Amino acid sequence: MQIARDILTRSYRSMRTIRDFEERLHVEFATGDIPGFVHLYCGEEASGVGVCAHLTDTDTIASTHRGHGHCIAKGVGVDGMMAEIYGRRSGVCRGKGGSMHIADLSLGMLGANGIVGGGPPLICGAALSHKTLKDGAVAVAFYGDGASNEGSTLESLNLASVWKVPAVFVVEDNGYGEATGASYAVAGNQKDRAAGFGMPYFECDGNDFFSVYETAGEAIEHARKGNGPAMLHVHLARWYGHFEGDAMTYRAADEVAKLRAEHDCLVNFRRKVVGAGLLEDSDLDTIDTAVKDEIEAAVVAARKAPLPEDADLMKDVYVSY
Amino acid sequence: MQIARDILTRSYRSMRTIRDFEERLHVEFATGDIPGFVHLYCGEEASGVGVCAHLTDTDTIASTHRGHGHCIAKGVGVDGMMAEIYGRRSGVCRGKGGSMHIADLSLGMLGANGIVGGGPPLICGAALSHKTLKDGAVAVAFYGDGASNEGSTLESLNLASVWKVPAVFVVEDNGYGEATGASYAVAGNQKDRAAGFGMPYFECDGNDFFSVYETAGEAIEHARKGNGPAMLHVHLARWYGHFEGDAMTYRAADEVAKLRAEHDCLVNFRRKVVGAGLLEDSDLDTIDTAVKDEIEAAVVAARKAPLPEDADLMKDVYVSY
Amino acid sequence: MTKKSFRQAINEALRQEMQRDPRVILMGEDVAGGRGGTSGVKDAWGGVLGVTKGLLTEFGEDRVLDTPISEASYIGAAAGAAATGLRPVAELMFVDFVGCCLDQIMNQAAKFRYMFGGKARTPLVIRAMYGAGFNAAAQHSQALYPLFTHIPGLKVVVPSSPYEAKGLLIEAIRDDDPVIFLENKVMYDDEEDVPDDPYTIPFGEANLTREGDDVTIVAFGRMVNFANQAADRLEKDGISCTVIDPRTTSPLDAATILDCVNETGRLVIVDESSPRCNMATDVAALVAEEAFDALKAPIRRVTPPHTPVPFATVLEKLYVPDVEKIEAAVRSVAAYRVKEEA
Amino acid sequence: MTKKSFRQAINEALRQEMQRDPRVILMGEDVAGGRGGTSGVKDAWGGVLGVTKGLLTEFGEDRVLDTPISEASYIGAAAGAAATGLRPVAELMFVDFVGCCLDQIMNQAAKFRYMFGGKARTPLVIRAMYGAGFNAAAQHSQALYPLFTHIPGLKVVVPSSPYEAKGLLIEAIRDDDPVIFLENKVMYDDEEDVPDDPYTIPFGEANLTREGDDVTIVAFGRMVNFANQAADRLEKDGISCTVIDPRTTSPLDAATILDCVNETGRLVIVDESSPRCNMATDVAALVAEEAFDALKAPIRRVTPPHTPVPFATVLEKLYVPDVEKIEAAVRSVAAYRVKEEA
Ligand SMILES: Cc1ncc(C[n+]2csc(CCOP(=O)(O)OP(=O)(O)O)c2C)c(N)n1
Ligand SMILES: Cc1ncc(C[n+]2csc(CCOP(=O)(O)OP(=O)(O)O)c2C)c(N)n1
Ligand SMILES: [Mg+2]
Ligand SMILES: [Mg+2]
Repeated sequence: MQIARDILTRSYRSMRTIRDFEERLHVEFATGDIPGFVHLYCGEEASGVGVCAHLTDTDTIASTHRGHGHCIAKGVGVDGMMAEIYGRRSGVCRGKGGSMHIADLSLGMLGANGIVGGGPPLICGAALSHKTLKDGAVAVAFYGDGASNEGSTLESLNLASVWKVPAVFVVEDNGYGEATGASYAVAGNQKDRAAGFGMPYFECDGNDFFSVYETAGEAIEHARKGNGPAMLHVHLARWYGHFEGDAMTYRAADEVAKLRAEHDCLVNFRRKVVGAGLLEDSDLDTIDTAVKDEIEAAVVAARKAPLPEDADLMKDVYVSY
Repeated sequence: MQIARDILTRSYRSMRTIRDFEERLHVEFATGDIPGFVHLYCGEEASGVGVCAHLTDTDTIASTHRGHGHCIAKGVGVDGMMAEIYGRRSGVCRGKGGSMHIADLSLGMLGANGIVGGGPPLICGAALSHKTLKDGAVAVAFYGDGASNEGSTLESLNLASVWKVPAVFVVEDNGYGEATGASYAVAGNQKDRAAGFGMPYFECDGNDFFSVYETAGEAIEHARKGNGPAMLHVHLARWYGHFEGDAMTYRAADEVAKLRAEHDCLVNFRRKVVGAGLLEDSDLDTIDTAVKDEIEAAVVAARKAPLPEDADLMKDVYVSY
Repeated sequence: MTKKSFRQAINEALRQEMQRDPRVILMGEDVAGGRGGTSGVKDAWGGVLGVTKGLLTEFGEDRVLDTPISEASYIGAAAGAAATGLRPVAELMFVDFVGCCLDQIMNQAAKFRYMFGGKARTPLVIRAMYGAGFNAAAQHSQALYPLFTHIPGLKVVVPSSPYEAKGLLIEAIRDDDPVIFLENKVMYDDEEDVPDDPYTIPFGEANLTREGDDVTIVAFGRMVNFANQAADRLEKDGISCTVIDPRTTSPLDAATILDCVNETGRLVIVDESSPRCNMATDVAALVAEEAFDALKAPIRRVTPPHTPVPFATVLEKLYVPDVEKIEAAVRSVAAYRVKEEA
Repeated sequence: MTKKSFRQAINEALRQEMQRDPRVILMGEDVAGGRGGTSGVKDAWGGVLGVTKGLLTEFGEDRVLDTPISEASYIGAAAGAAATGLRPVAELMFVDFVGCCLDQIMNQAAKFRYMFGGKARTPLVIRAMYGAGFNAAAQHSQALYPLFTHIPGLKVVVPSSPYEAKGLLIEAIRDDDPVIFLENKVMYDDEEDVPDDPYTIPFGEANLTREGDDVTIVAFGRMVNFANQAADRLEKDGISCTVIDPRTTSPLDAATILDCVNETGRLVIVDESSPRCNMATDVAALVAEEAFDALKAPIRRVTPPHTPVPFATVLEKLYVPDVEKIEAAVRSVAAYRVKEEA
């Protein structure tokens, strides 16, 4: 493992932040104080973080309805995110977007997206911007196994190849689209789809940060070097329901318990880096504590933050009208 | 070649009818008397006919903007078609559809289609009808290389596989979508796409009726037997521009002349069947003459046929309203 | 006659029609749920908000079809199946997703019959949820019935209560044209008495939920309830309202609307959809053309502003028309006197 | 100042803006044409009707991008590129194809800024052909601007002449919001004097193509010309008309329309789009609410009927509003006397 220490600590912190953010949201959602739909990324942290570890603010990502993890991995602050999810004026979208629409274009985060398959076309365009503006950046579309069946996603694979733009298509395959298994809904397979649209296919274990980090590095390098797009297929699992409130009757009773016990990317990470002598347990403990405080503070602040003002309703529909 | 004589004569007649219909339209269009857009199928006859030779009126097909050939191959009469193209009340759609919308549901012809990629979803549904109603029929979507990049087409491949319906997806690959070559617009390839969506791939030479007939037979049998959908990739070429009026500056000067000289499916057919002693030249000549008269009569009748009446404008928007 | 929720009324309509006619099938994303899942539980969801629950169990996987997430293909498939012998009821989940499949609705299903010279029948129903009030934000809260109403060849139903929903959905399923059936997601738990037996409510026949002399209110879907509440309050101040629920925006019962406006001379239209080119403008234009002489006051429209739907509760509340806004609009037209009279 | 066709005016606007700003790029199906062809000829088409001809030659393949036939992906790509530093002009060819990419327009581009709390700019132009009169039948002849007008976050331009087209398109390209720019395909060969230098025409400012005392006519796109022709004829019979070309349906210059109706008291609206929830209803509702006192006659709308566009010439001619129908509508409102006055 040839990974710089600061990447390791940053990535762990990022994964831990996502985990705590999501676990806390799960608790807070149950209080009834969080409005709207909330889709948790818990369990999938290594994917977003392993990919984004290769990106800077110049690079662009587009996310999904399950977007909190990608946002945090791309550097969006948890204070602004939490406030947004609570519908506060201090939210990163001023309370007008909510969980499904968190975005920060200054960080290259082109938005969570309430529309399945909404992101891949946008990423073709962001990649085109990077190519045209010659800024050396890449654009990454995260999308789920379910989204891999949307026409907009499939068209985008072809378009990115035809244009030979620096795009990476990251299929986060958690085996479900809502309550339907990928084994039912995804005919064929992602590998042949990549070939069918003329791009290389990479595959990795999404429970293992190092597997993601390494493979994503290759896929992103391929794109960044001007060789056109690549597909990265990440195998992972979500630990909660499709959205908060989902009783998950379609999953085996012990499925999530097993995942938590055996495939926790944070536990995996700790075992590996401590085992290899790259970081100490205490380094990670320090991060854990810091993150815990950060999330607590974010929730407290969000709950206290002022609500949007009436005049906000009519603001920002247009730049000018 | 194990093909019954009546299939041979019927198929030859069908191909000849398409050829003459289209060559005549080319001439008539130039007079300015034919309104709207006209896309000629000339040169591609063996595909529609080779596929439809395996179908009965119970089976369903969906066609494209280049639909005349499929209509004729599925049994739609040239009188009604010609009148339709001339915008007459005796047209198969009463003059309200025109070239791009010829349909006859009583013959299982679900319509030409002005929307690229419009047909494949419909065929998923027709195939579902056949499966649900257990009528033993199959549904066939014809579409072009250009249409193979539309999201609706790609989604349909997946949906048909997931539902395991008796659908056949026939990619008529003439190498162009309008003025753009498939070598530019189609990344990857159809074969991997078929695999990517979980269905078997068949391939044939669209200039050769027998190649199409045989391969289409296998693909259709696969579907008809309840094994789910199949893809049939037909390599062929169009002899005229994308639509009438296209100067085809994007094609090499001698491209079409060569096709006409060396890859004429009618000439190929004649050579093979006569060579193999299956039919006599005179059999085919008789058909040629009969078709010539039929097309002439269709044009004469269409030109004389009455126009739609004012009241037709408001008719048939709804069954009831 | 039993108390049933909006959800139950729809479920019952589907069930009874599926019992009656084997050609009626359902399809959509997770209309059953559980396919490919590890628990083996079938019918795990029965729709994202439980509306189709139980139908898989009763009718089996051949008639309740879960689909991949690919609206263009399965809505198109529903159209294709409708044109070839089935009577599909396809669920689009949120109507906002029409952006992924509009072609199959607008250019295929809606136009078959006309383009084909009358030779097609497309008995297709597309069910979808609409409306704000769920904090579901800009991409999951739109109303969009004006889009469908604009398109010739479609029929559009916006039921206002459980009773209405059942009768109109059965009618939709038996209808031979493509029908868009829109369910306000905030109303699923609303209850009222609904007959147990199947019944139909014809399209294009408005329902007068109350009759009055002073002001006509035309309201759609959930807004009918708000209009009635406003009318209750206004009654106390001596302003008596007719409230019209057109039930279907296409066909629209123009005659009833015109009759009522000819009586009251004053009109308020309440429409939850975005304000430009919507049903409020549609009805206003109808009346300004065909009942002009009867009009004694400007035609007032109560609609959301021309903005996407905001997420935060405070903003969303401001966004959706409510009883207060309707009341204020009615008062203003009731108090209006044309200059000549003044 | 030279005579230029509608086609040339649009081409020139594109060329001049591409010269001015390297971030302006074009994309669409066959906007150049010839890629992957066997002749090696580039710019083989320059758009299906030749509107973008020559731009590839001048600006190269990095700025004039042909796309596969996949509207959702490339219209979405245009939105994504716009949000990340470019100023794309995407061509949808026929506006009817919006059914294949509405989501990327309606739920993505149009809503970014609002959903993201004002933190996005999406300087995107989508050009598309609209309108009947080409025998292009039901799937290639729609107008559809009401759909776009209905959607908050979009601006919608419907130019009525070559001069208007050039100035409005340059404005659209320089605008920081998503703009739908609709070109009536029947008008490409229309000619008039158009300045050679770049100029802009602001959005939301209507153009009065003529002023009169008796009747206000509001017309859109190609219908402006028909309205002017009708006004010419009516003038001879002593009926003088104001003709308003709003230029943009969103934003709409409500003030000018209301001012004119306040003067004339009579209004006819001419709209080539399907009649339900269209611009004719939109303007009628505006006036019936805000200029009610001034109205001396019913508001008449001249629109096609509620049917898909038919193919045959005889039927298509009946379908599209024409000078005669406008004239008749104006005469009827001019002759109208309210009962009290009668
Ligand atoms: C176009 C569209 N169709 C359907 C939905 C409803 N929906 C939201 S998330 C989801 C499942 C997505 O599955 P997947 O892509 O695998 O992502 P995951 O939820 O597993 O992360 C569905 C069907 C939607 N939001 N947009
Ligand atoms: C959705 C849509 N996009 C674009 C078009 C315009 N168009 C008509 S035919 C065509 C080319 C189709 O190419 P292909 O599928 O290869 O069929 P071919 O014309 O070669 O038979 C295009 C782009 C259309 N009709 N519909
Ligand atoms: Mg998934
Ligand atoms: Mg082709």
